[in-house]
Formats: sequence, C-alpha cells, structure tokens
Amino acid sequence: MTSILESGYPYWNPIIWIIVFLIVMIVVYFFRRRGQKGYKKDTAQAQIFLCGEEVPEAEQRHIRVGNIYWGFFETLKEYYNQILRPHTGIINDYILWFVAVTAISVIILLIAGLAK
Amino acid sequence: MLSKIVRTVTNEFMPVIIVFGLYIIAHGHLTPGGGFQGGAVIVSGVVMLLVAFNHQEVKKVLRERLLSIMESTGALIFIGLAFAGIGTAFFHNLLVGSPIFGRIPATGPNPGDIWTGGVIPLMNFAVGLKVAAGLTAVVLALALFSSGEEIEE
Amino acid sequence: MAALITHSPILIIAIPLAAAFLTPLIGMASKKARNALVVVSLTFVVFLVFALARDVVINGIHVYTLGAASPDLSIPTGFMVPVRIILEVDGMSAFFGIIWAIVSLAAAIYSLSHIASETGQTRFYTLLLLMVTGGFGMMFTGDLFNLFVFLEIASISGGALIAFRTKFADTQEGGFKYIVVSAIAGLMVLFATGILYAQYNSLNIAFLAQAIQDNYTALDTIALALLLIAFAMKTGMVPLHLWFPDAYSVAPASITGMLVITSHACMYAAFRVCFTLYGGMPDAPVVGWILIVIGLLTMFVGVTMAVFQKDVMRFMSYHAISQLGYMWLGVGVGLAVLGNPALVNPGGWGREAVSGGIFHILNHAMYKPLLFFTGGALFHYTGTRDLTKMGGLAHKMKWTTILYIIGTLSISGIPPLNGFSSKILIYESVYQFHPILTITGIVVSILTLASFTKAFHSAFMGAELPEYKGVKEVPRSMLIAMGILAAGIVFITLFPSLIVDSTIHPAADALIHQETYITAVMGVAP
Amino acid sequence: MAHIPLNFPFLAAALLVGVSLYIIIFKKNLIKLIMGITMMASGVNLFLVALGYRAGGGAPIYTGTPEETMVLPVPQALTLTSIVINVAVLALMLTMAIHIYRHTGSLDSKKSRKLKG
Repeated sequence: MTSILESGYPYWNPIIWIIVFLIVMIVVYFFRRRGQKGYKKDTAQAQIFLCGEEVPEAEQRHIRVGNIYWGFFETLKEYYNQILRPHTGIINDYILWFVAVTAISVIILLIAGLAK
Repeated sequence: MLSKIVRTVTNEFMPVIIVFGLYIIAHGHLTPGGGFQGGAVIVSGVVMLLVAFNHQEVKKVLRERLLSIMESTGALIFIGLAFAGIGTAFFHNLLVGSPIFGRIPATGPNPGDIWTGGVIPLMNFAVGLKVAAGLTAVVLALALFSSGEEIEE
Repeated sequence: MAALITHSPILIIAIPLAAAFLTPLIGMASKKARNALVVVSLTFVVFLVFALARDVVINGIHVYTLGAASPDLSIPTGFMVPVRIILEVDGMSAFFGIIWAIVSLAAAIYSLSHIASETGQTRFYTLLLLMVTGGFGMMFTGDLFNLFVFLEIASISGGALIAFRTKFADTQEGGFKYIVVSAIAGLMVLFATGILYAQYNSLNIAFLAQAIQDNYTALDTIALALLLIAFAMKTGMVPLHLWFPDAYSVAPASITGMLVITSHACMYAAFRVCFTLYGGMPDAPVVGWILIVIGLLTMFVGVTMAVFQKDVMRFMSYHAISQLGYMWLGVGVGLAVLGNPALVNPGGWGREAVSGGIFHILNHAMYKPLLFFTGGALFHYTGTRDLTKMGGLAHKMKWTTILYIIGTLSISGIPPLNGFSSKILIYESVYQFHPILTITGIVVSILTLASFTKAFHSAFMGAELPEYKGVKEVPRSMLIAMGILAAGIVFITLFPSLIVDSTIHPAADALIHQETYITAVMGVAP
Repeated sequence: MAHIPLNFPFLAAALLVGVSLYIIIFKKNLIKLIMGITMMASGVNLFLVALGYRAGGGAPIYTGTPEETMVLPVPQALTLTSIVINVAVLALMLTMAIHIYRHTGSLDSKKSRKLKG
C-alpha cells in the first residue's frame, strides 16, 4: 500500500482515517435526522434575537481581529513586551543581531573543538 | 550642462574611450580584462557624457528600448555560444582547431596570439555588449531618478 | 531522451536564464507571446526536473562537468583534483529542484493576473526567471563559489521583485532591508569560501569535504560558523528573522510564494554545509545542538509573534518562520546523532528525524505558497492587507475560502492532511531524543491552528461588509495556480508513504551518507 | 599552504571589514549604510586577492612573462566576479534608497520605518 506511513511505531494511514471519518459523519447525519422537524424559514424562528431586538448593521456585528484572543494577550502581556523589544524595524539592529549570533556560535564551536 | 571646453574635450575623448574599451574586450583572453571590464570602460565614457551634457540630451541619443535590446542580445549570444557546445558538454569550446579563433598556442610563455581561444573572445564580445548596455541603463536611470523623472517603459 | 537526461542539470539552469533574456525581446512584440514563453519554459523545466529526479533515484548521483570532453569527466585526465565547474545532483538536490520547479511555475501562472495592472511587467518576468535560475543553481552546484554566485543572483532578483511595486513606500523599505541582509550574508559566505580556499586550494565541495576530514583546523570552524549563520539568516531563523516579515509581507504575493522556496534553498545550502562539507568532523553534535536550540526558538517565537499580527501577509510570514523551526529541529536531531550508525541507518530514528524535517519542507513548500497566494487574493480586490479592515469575504470568494481552509488545516497538522504526516514523523523520532522537543512542537501546532482560526474568522467569516460589495472571485489564472498547489497537498495527503519512499528517504540518505557525495566526484579512493 | 602568514594585506582586510561593520551597525543614514556594505565588499575582495599572492610572484599572464613564479589566478577571478555582483547590489540599493527618500522624505533608517513588530 502506498498510503501507509510507517515510522517504526503505530502507522499512519490517511485512507483509513478518511473512511472512518465518513462513517462517523454518516452516523452523525443519522442522529441529526431524528431531530425535531418544526423549524420554519422566514418566520420569527430564524431571527437572531428572539426578543425582537433590532439587528445591528454588518459592520457592528463583525468581530474585528483586534478583539479576538484578548485574554490570551492580557495573560502574556509581559512576554509580548519583552519579545517586541528587538522588533524595532531598524535595519542596523538586524545586522547587530547577525554579528552577535555569529560571534557566539564561533565561540561555542571553538570551545567545543578545543574540548575534544 | 557644463562649459564649452568641457563639452569639446568630452566629444574628443569619447571615441578614444570606446576604442580603449573595445581593446580591453578584444584582448580579454590574453591579458587582464575581458567583457565586463571593457564594457565598464565604455560606460565610463557615458558617465562623462552625463556629467558634461544634460541627461536629457544623453537620453535622446541612448534610447531605453535600444539599450534593452542590446543587453538581451548580448546575453543571448553568450548563452547561445554555451549551448552550441552541448554536443559534448555545455560550455564546451567547439571552435578550438577551427578557422575562427582556433589556433592552439604552445604551452608556456608566448608572445600572445589574438587568433586563439575559440569561443572565449566571442563570449567576451557578447558580455561586453551586455555590460555596456546594462550599465549605461543603470547610470542613466540613476541620473534620471535624481532629477525626479521615471525611466520610460 | 538519454541525452536530455544527461544534460538536464545544466538545461534546468540554462533554460530559465535564456528565457529571461528572451523575454524583453519578445515582450516588445507581443505581451501574450511573452507570457506564453514564461509559462512554457517553466513547464518544460518542471518536466526536466522530474525526469532528472527519477534518474537520480534509480541510478545514483548525477555529476555534470561544464566544458569537459565528456560531461561525467569530473577530474580531467592527468589531474588529481577537480578543476572545472561541476554540477552535482544527488537525492537532496533533486528533491529541492522538484519543489522549486512546481512553486515557480505556480507563481508564474499566478502572476499573469495578479500583476496584470502594473507597469513594467516585462522586467518582472525577466527577474522572476533570473530568480528561478539562481534557485536551481544553488540547489545543483557542486562548487562553493558558484553557490555564492547563484545565491546572489537569487537575492538580487528577489530584492528587485520585492520592491517591484514602487508606488508604495513600504515595498521599498522591505526590498532595501532584504537586499542589505542578503548582501551581508553573501559577503560572509564569500569570506568563508576564501578561508577554505586558502587552506585547501580548491572550491569543489566534494574535494573540500575530503580535505576537511583529513585535516581539521580551527579556521575550518570559523568558516563553518560563518557559512551556517549566514545561510541561517537568509532562511529566517530566530533571532535573525527580523527582516523576514518586513520583506515577505510587502512583495507581490506570487513572489512571496517563491521567496519561501529561496529560503528553503538557503536551508538546503546550510544542510549541505553541515552534513556534506563538515559531516565527518568531530563536533557535528555541537552543530546539531545549535540547530535544535535554533529550531525550538524559531518555532516558539515565530508562532507567538504570528498570533499578534494584524497584517495578513505579515501574519503568514511569521508562520513561515515558525514552520522553518520544525525543519531545523528534525534535521538538527539527525545531525546530533550522526556519529551513531545504528540510528542514522535505515530503521533508526535519527534517519526518521531527518526524513521528517525534509518531508516537512515539501509540505511547507506546498501549503505556505498556497496560503500566501490566498493572502494575495484577498489583497487583489480589497486593496488592503490589514485584517482589521476585512470581513465577510467568504460570501464573495468561495474558491479562495476553500483553498484557504485546505492550507490552514494542512499547516496546523490536522489529520488527514499532509502537514500531519510530516509532523508525526518529526514528533515520533524527536521524542526519542528528548520528550520536551515533541511537547514544544505540539504546543506550537496548537497555537498555529488558533491563530489561523483567528485570521479566518476576521477575513472570511461574518456578515457581508458594505465596503466590499464590489469584490468578486479572483481571476482564473490565480485560481489555477492555487489549484496546482492544493492538488499537490491532496496528493501528498493521500499517498504519504509513496512520497516518503520515493523522494524523502533518498534525500535523507544523501544528506547522511557524506561519502557517496565525495566519491561521485573524486572517484573511489585508491 | 597550511598556514597563512599574518601580514599586512590580511590586517588591512580585517580593518576594512571591522570598520564597515561599525558603520553598518551604528550609522543610521541609508547612504552611509550603503557605503559600509561597499566597503565590506572591498575588504572581502582584498582578502581574496591577498590569498592568491605568492612571494615574488608576477602577474598570471603567459604573454611575454619570463620564467618565474606567478600569483594564483583563481582568487583574482573570484574577486572580479564578486565585484560584478557588488555593482549590481550597489545599484539596486541606491535605487531603493532614492525611492525611500521620495516616499518618506528622509534617509534616516530610524525615521523611515513603516514595517516593524
């Protein structure tokens, strides 16, 4: 079989995965069909607010990117303060990092070479 | 535009510079030099023109379209000569021993025979053409940029 | 056909080069003929690359000597050392060649409509073909100096293409940063080449590898550090990644897709240096550890910066950085255990780690250009890259949305897509080295999915916004280009084992077994 | 040539590269930055040419040279190629610097940064 990826451990076969996924989907569809059939389109049932509140404009409804994952950024505030510091956007600093990393790796490699 | 003396001297020197550039290109396979160096010498003449005259004047003579055609042609001749040897290997020197640039000099110190080198002198000419046209376009573009104009399409 | 395969290494480099200089001449006559020339020449190159790769996998390393009496005559008669320019194509080079050919063809097709309204299109295609030449040259050359030359060809054309849309200020800034970084990295590579040439009087990688094995000096160490860090900067490793999003976010989307692969080409060069040139040296494990640390840092910093971004192309650039970390990690683990033959021979987890890293390159080369292309599709009609201004675009761009979802699932490693296949190879093999590596990889994968969901929601989902009433589905050529890459993703998804056995394992073995590379040029040692 | 004798050209090359690194890192003007990169290229080129020198060697031209040692021609070829490449890089960088100046009205790398973070 050309689909079985063996890495010496439990193998991975996408074809089997897809077959199982389809079976599960069919079962889910079967359960879904057993649901209530009282839903009617174009009535008050389909509205966003059942209480009859006016639906805001599209721009108001859309959650913009700046408001997503607010809690995540709030928790990691200190990490982001630290990590944004080198991202200055100045080309000179980029080269300074290059020089520094090259120097460090030369020193590490030379010490490792001497230790041998 | 600079004074009349400068312009006259530039006019007088321009052919000399071009001939010197061509000499460096032609002797590229014998002495230091070759396509790039000779082409760069020719472009130094163009830079002199740019300094002496207004770049508008130079732009009238050296059309962008003409330079583009020259540059592409030079590169294509170079690649074509390399492709010509593909019967044996890419870049194979198939003109060695042929009547064109085909003489084989003795190994060791020799007085220098221009009729040698096979495809190498021809490639030097192609590269010279490309570099002269390409670098002229570069200096012309930079001169036009500094006056706030764009190079035409 | 046999002659075509014999000459294919140089033809793959020379055909885009010839087409690049034919483009201005034909472009003066007809624009359609010019576009056709670009697409036809790149299609022919794709065909040649596949023929060459098949030949390399079956018959072993392919050596091509320029200008020799016979293409396979790597050492002239009467000499002990290789003196001519040599192209050497092994499993690794052929693997990268396939990626580069497919992505450059897709990028050229994408460009046909994406830049159709810009001026100077002829120059655009000339530079694009030159960049293709540079990339293939880097992958196929067997000579350290030519590596530098082709690196610079790719960098210069790439920098010019980033700054192609001169009407925007940010493109100029991004292009400037890219060209400065490339120039300095290139000069450091040249400096290291000079150091090696001074000691061994040769530029040929195979000869140098043999010489370094016999006589390892402190100067070699310095050259190694310079080469490794210079190439690593060009790939965008943390903390040298700062230029990467600046340059990638402002380029035309088709070029960003190609730049991802030039970054992989530099990664190829770094692997070539670590494994082939310095494979036999005593402190390979130290270099392996450096790569592992780089990999972890790159993965984590890349993805956390990506979650934060609001510019769609910038956001994807940071993800590209983060994904590069997986490759450094997998291959670094392989390098750290290179001295242990039981682990790097068939069946060992060291080989699987290298294979996983290389497989991830292939997958990344399919889904990341696809995602950049969808980002370009968003930019194409909305005219903005800012995610805060977008919303509800799935109503208008159905195909783009579907392709974006495919790319997202793939990059996040959701089964059954191809990203999962390579990530599981990396996880399982790297776990044997240290479990913390796998844990970091999974956390990064989760964050990747989270941030792509965020971008998906803010760009595609939601109600139809009034300012994007005029937006419509992107032109057909852009859809075709994205479709090529999506088809590649689907194919790899369905047949991971076929891909791994036919291309990934030969590539990994080519990296691990340094001696086959040397003997292909130097002949069998007397 | 197992050991490179430490002599003047190498020191000069190291000095050029060091000074150019200082310029690139600490000078914020884009034109100065470009000058620094060109200087670094000169330093590397000097290094390459100095590598090929052999004591008492003449120019590596067969035409009319007496029987004597010649310096290595390969590093000179490398240098020429490197010069050609640097011409292209220089022209490209200058063009972009001009465009940056046109758009932002400044050549300061601190002021003209739209892309960061």
